[in-house]
Amino acid sequence: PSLSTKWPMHTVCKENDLEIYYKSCDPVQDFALSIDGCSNILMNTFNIRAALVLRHNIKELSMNINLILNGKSILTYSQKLCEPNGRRFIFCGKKKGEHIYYEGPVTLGIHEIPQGEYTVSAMLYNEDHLTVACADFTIKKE
Amino acid sequence: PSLSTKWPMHTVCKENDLEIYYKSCDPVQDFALSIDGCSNILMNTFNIRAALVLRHNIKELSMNINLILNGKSILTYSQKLCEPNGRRFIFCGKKKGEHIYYEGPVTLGIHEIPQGEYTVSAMLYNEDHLTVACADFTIKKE
Amino acid sequence: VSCEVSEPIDTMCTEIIANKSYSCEDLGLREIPERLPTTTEILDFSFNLLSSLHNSTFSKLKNLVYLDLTRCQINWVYEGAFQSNAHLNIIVLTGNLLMFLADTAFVGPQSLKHLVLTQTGLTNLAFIPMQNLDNLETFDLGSNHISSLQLPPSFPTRNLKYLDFQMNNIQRIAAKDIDILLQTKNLTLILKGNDIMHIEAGAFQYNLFYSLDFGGCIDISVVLAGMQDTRTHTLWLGTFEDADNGIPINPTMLLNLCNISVVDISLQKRHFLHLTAATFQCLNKLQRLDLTHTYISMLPPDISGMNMLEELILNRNAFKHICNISSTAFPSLTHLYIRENAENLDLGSGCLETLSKLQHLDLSHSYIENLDCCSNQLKGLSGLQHLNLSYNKQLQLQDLAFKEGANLELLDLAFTRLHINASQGPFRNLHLLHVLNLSYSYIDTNIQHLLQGLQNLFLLNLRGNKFQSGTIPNENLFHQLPSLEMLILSFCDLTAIQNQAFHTLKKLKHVDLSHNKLIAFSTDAFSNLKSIYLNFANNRIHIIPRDMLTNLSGQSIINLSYNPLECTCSNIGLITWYKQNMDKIEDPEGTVCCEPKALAGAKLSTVTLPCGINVAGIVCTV
Amino acid sequence: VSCEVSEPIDTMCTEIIANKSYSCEDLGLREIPERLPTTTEILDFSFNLLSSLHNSTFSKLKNLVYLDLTRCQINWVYEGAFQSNAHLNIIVLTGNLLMFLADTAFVGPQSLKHLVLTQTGLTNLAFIPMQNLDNLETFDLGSNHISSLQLPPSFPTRNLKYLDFQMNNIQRIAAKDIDILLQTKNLTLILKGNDIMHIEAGAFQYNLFYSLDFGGCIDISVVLAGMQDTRTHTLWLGTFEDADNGIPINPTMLLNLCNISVVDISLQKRHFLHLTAATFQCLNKLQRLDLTHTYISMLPPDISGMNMLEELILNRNAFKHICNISSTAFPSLTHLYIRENAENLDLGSGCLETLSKLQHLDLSHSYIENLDCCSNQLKGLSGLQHLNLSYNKQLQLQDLAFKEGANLELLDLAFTRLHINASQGPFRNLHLLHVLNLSYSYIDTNIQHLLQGLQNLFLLNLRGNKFQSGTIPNENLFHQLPSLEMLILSFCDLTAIQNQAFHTLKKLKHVDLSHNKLIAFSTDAFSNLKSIYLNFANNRIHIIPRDMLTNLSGQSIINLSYNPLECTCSNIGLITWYKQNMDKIEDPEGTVCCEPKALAGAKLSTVTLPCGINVAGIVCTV
Ligand SMILES: [Cu+2]
Repeated sequence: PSLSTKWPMHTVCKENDLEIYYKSCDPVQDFALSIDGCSNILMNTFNIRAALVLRHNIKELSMNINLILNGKSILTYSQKLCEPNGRRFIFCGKKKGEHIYYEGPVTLGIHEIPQGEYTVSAMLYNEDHLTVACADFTIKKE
Repeated sequence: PSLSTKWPMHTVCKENDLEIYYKSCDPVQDFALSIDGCSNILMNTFNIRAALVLRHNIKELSMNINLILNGKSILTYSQKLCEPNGRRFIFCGKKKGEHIYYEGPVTLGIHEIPQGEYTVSAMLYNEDHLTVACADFTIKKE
Repeated sequence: VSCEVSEPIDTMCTEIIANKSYSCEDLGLREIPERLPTTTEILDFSFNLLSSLHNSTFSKLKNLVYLDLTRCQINWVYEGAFQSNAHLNIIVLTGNLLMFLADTAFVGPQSLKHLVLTQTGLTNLAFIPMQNLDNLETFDLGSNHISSLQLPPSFPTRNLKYLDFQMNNIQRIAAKDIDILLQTKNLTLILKGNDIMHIEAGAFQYNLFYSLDFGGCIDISVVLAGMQDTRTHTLWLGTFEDADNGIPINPTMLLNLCNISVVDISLQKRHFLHLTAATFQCLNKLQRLDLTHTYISMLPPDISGMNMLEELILNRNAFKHICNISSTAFPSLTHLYIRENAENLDLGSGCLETLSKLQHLDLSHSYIENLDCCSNQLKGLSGLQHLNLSYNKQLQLQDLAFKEGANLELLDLAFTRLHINASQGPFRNLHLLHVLNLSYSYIDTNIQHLLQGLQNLFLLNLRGNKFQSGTIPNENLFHQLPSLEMLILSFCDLTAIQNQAFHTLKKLKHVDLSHNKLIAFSTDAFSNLKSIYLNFANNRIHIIPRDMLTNLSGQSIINLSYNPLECTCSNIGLITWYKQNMDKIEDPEGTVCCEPKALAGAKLSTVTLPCGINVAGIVCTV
Repeated sequence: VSCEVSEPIDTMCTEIIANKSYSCEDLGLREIPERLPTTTEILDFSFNLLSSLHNSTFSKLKNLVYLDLTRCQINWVYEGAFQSNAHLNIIVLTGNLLMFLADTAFVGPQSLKHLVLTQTGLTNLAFIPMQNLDNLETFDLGSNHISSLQLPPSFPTRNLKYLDFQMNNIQRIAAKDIDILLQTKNLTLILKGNDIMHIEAGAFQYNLFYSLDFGGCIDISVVLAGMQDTRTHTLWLGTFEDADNGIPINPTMLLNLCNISVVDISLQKRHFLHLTAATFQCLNKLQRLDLTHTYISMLPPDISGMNMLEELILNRNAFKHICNISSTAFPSLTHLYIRENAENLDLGSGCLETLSKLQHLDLSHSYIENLDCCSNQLKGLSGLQHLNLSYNKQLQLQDLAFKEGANLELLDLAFTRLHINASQGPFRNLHLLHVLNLSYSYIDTNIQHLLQGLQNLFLLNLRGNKFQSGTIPNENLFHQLPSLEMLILSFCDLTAIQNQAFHTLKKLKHVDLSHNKLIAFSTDAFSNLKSIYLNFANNRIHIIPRDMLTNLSGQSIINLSYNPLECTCSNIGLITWYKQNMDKIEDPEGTVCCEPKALAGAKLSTVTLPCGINVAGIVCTV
């Protein structure tokens, strides 16, 4: 996770037993994300809004998610979202400068959020391994 | 005509025997105008592009055109373009901050441009007599 | 001597009302200035550079009621941007290209009433979080790229009165898209400038609107088909000079109006194919019909059943003769407008005779030329209150020119060349006339009986008329106006006013003498100097003796701007009085010194002259 | 001692190629910097603040070829903005909300080839002045709000090869709107993300396209009906995970394909209703068919006539058994992809036997688990060149596991757990194998004969595999690889490498040992140090004696970043050499001091140590 203090800490939710914050770890831009009701995260699908401006072309786009507990990465998940011959999403192939917006349902398939405080680091990068988006989430669950 | 040097002199056309320049006389913004071929001005209709951002609401909008020769106003023409009960144009009633764009034919009904060098001062103002747009045209005809 | 003229160049916000209202418009600001007091209620922050709004952006301005953020390059509105602003009523976000609105973007205000999202690049209603918008009264969504009117279940309806979707991309409206609007009452819904191609039958059924605006739509039969069983006060179906002409109207297209409850329709700038009585058969219940610029030169004489019509607007058409409007078909008219007629309008004789209820008649800008005006032409209009004949060619006013005009309250003859052909006052029977506009009418101001009989005249506008030798003599045409309160004599080329000129006008309160050639400012000519307004702007006054000023009471206002005022000791009387009576001055910005050269352009209020105590002392002891 | 770590904070543009190419990205600039040389050809000026472009804005940069103005808040482009830039080829205006383009906005360049107007708020093509666009080869108009494809007569066609209208609002296409496209040849036309609802019959008739992209459209029968008698190489009819699913495909919907000349079709993410042989009846002439994520678990066995199909993509479907793809129906296949299958894919036995021409087979990410691999499963595939079995569950490799793989050039087994069940080398018949990826395959690195017979192996990736006691011994499995040039051993938990470990690999040029636990940097293990690339990043190296470095020739590159390097006099050998050989260093930004604390984080190149001339002197005389 980056140590940048350039971008503010954003509150995704702050409910009785669950708090989620995030901070952009992209040196050049903040990250915009909003969830419609935090408790819905445990539902099969919940609604989010997310937006970003591309700083690089995304002919290829990959996602890397890291679960970090006490500073140690304990789980890594990565996935290719776009390839020249596999444009899974309509935004695949978009170019530097384009605004990408998603508003709609997301399915995480999580049915329980483990107790404790931990960090989920999410990063999107392109074919040249340049950062497209980066956010570190802090999750506190009682 | 204003003496402001804040905005650049724009060239509308520069042809053999006809030159038209303009300069915004609005203290807060430049004015955008373009004519598709200057010689067409003498046609019944010719095509223009014009754009501006409203700095004030235009519940009412009036136009004032002044023909100035040797510093003396020799012809004045004014017309109401918008009134609350007479919305002649679709942009009538637009509010501060809105971008207005027109691209299409204009009919001036001029069939001859008099020789010499003179100034046409055009101004749009609203119900409170606040300037909505202002431009001084310099016309040189051989 | 501090005679410096300093233009205050300043990037500070302007205080409109101390501690309450501030304008920071167009100052290139990148954040809310720290110096704004926390008590600020009204903030115009338009045309600055904010880029993103956070929960800290407005957190100090806890009392904000009105916030104008027009064109601040705002792209990102993060969670809780207004969470500290409980009293916020109005948020204006016009012209910001919004890229993100967090779900809680508008959470915070207890009663957000007006939200303006005009030209914010919206393509989809779902982009707007509906949290905490329940109290909205007006919702402006105009000039976006919304292509579907699908209103979500959370759409605010409780207090909604005004919903503006003008100039979006809405082409089809399905019943289920808008069924939530059934929960509103007396809503004004603006769909102007959308290219409506289909409305589901019954989509607006059972709705009760105040006004529905489909201005600029291509095919009004699509709209009317979709509006069956709808109730609305106003239905705007016209189009515009800068919009598509649309499909011409034939009589069958209007048949669907029979099943719509509406009292006010505009068909501005529509073309009619076969304009016959049949065209009007479903317009029976109308109280107001606007046919501005509909390319008509004749209304069918056999129209029937239009007994409820009170207001008929026929502006910008091409009637050759006023009889061609077939006025007998509209017996209940109270208001009739035939402005800006494209042809020379012949007033005929008695063409409007049957309109006994007519109160307002506007015939301005219609190339009217009449050598025998106007009793025959206006025969039968004994209830007329407002008559506008301004901006016509010329009228020859006969004796008792408005014979049946005993109820006239307003008569506008401005910019129409008048020839007075009457041995007695042409207006002398207009006992109730309140306002008479004769500006630029080229009247002969030597006719002493011109204004005879106007015993209730309140306002007389003579702007742009000339007086013999540029002088208003003591004996003049104003003597017969005992009720006159306002008198406009600007642009009259006046060089002098005699001492007793307005002495008989005991009620005179507002006199505009601006744009003349007067060289003297004098208060002598007015009989009553309690709370008078005197405009002497744009004259040729150099010096004003102090005793001309001292008798102006505390309520009076004078305007001396754009006169070649001298800032020398010869004018110390004016200058001293001026600085002590700034509350009586209109346009102090324009009230500047002309002489001496060193002080040219300096505001009078900033000038201090070294004329010695004795001069001031003398004045003070007067 | 200058040990300061200074981050150069600088608002200057970066020089990419001296006097030719500069990047000024995101520097908050409000004008083109004066300092840019007039010889500049390539300028990246993205993410600055220009607001308006005038004829003076770029007038000094007369040699500009490429100009990137992405997201510069440009609203106004006035007359002749590029009039001084005769050589300009490419203008990128992505993300500027254009409010005005003067008629001569693009006049100036002699041969403007690429114009990018993506996301510029366009609603109408008429907004774009077509003057001087005749030479355009690519024209990007994506992500705007254009609702009509009406191409004006002046639309550039002469050299046009790529026309992008993706994600606009185009719903209907009339023949006359696009008839000017008949003048183009081999055009790629992107209409992806438009909600196409109608195409006039014959609208694209006689056109010759290279590629047509209707991705994400709702109803592909509308597209196919409009495409009758069209010729195109590629037709993209798929949809996306973040787009509407669209109307499911039934066999009759595809009948219109019989009148379209096309060789490559994608139907990604479409649903098929009744997938039968009839569905394929108009797909006869296809050479490539992409059925990615089409929710299929079985291809009909009675498909006939698909003799020309060379490439079949079945990724992201749900086949239980590979026999279910009915491979006999596609006898000419050279490429077959069954990646990311949602079910455990059973490879069966001989299911692909008839595919004698198959060259590329991708079965990765498909939950394959096989205890007796792989000769039976791949029976008959003697032409196979590339085989991808990576990211599967586990495979038990038998002796001569790829019996008919004599032509294999690339074998990818990464992230698939391998059990070697062979007394001799399982790969020993793969004489042509060029690339072998065994990363994270948990192989037993003690099996000395594992890589037996791979005499042409160029690249071996062993990333993430473990070696006994963390050591690569002198006697190891690499000895049988005479052609090896690249070896990846990162993330192998290595603590030591024996002195002769790689001595038999005479051609080795690229070794990645990063992310291990090595404490020593040694060049001894490599037989050839001419132009070698050695990556020792992310290890545990503290000190490097200078004599380990001096035998690296001028072409070599080493990476020492993220090691706990000591910046003390005990390491002066490294530090001195380092500064003299910066051209041999990869990632100098990450090559920093760890000790002493005072220098922690300082870049090695910036450190100067006071170790006395004698030390440096000694080193220099070696
Ligand atoms: Cu190779």
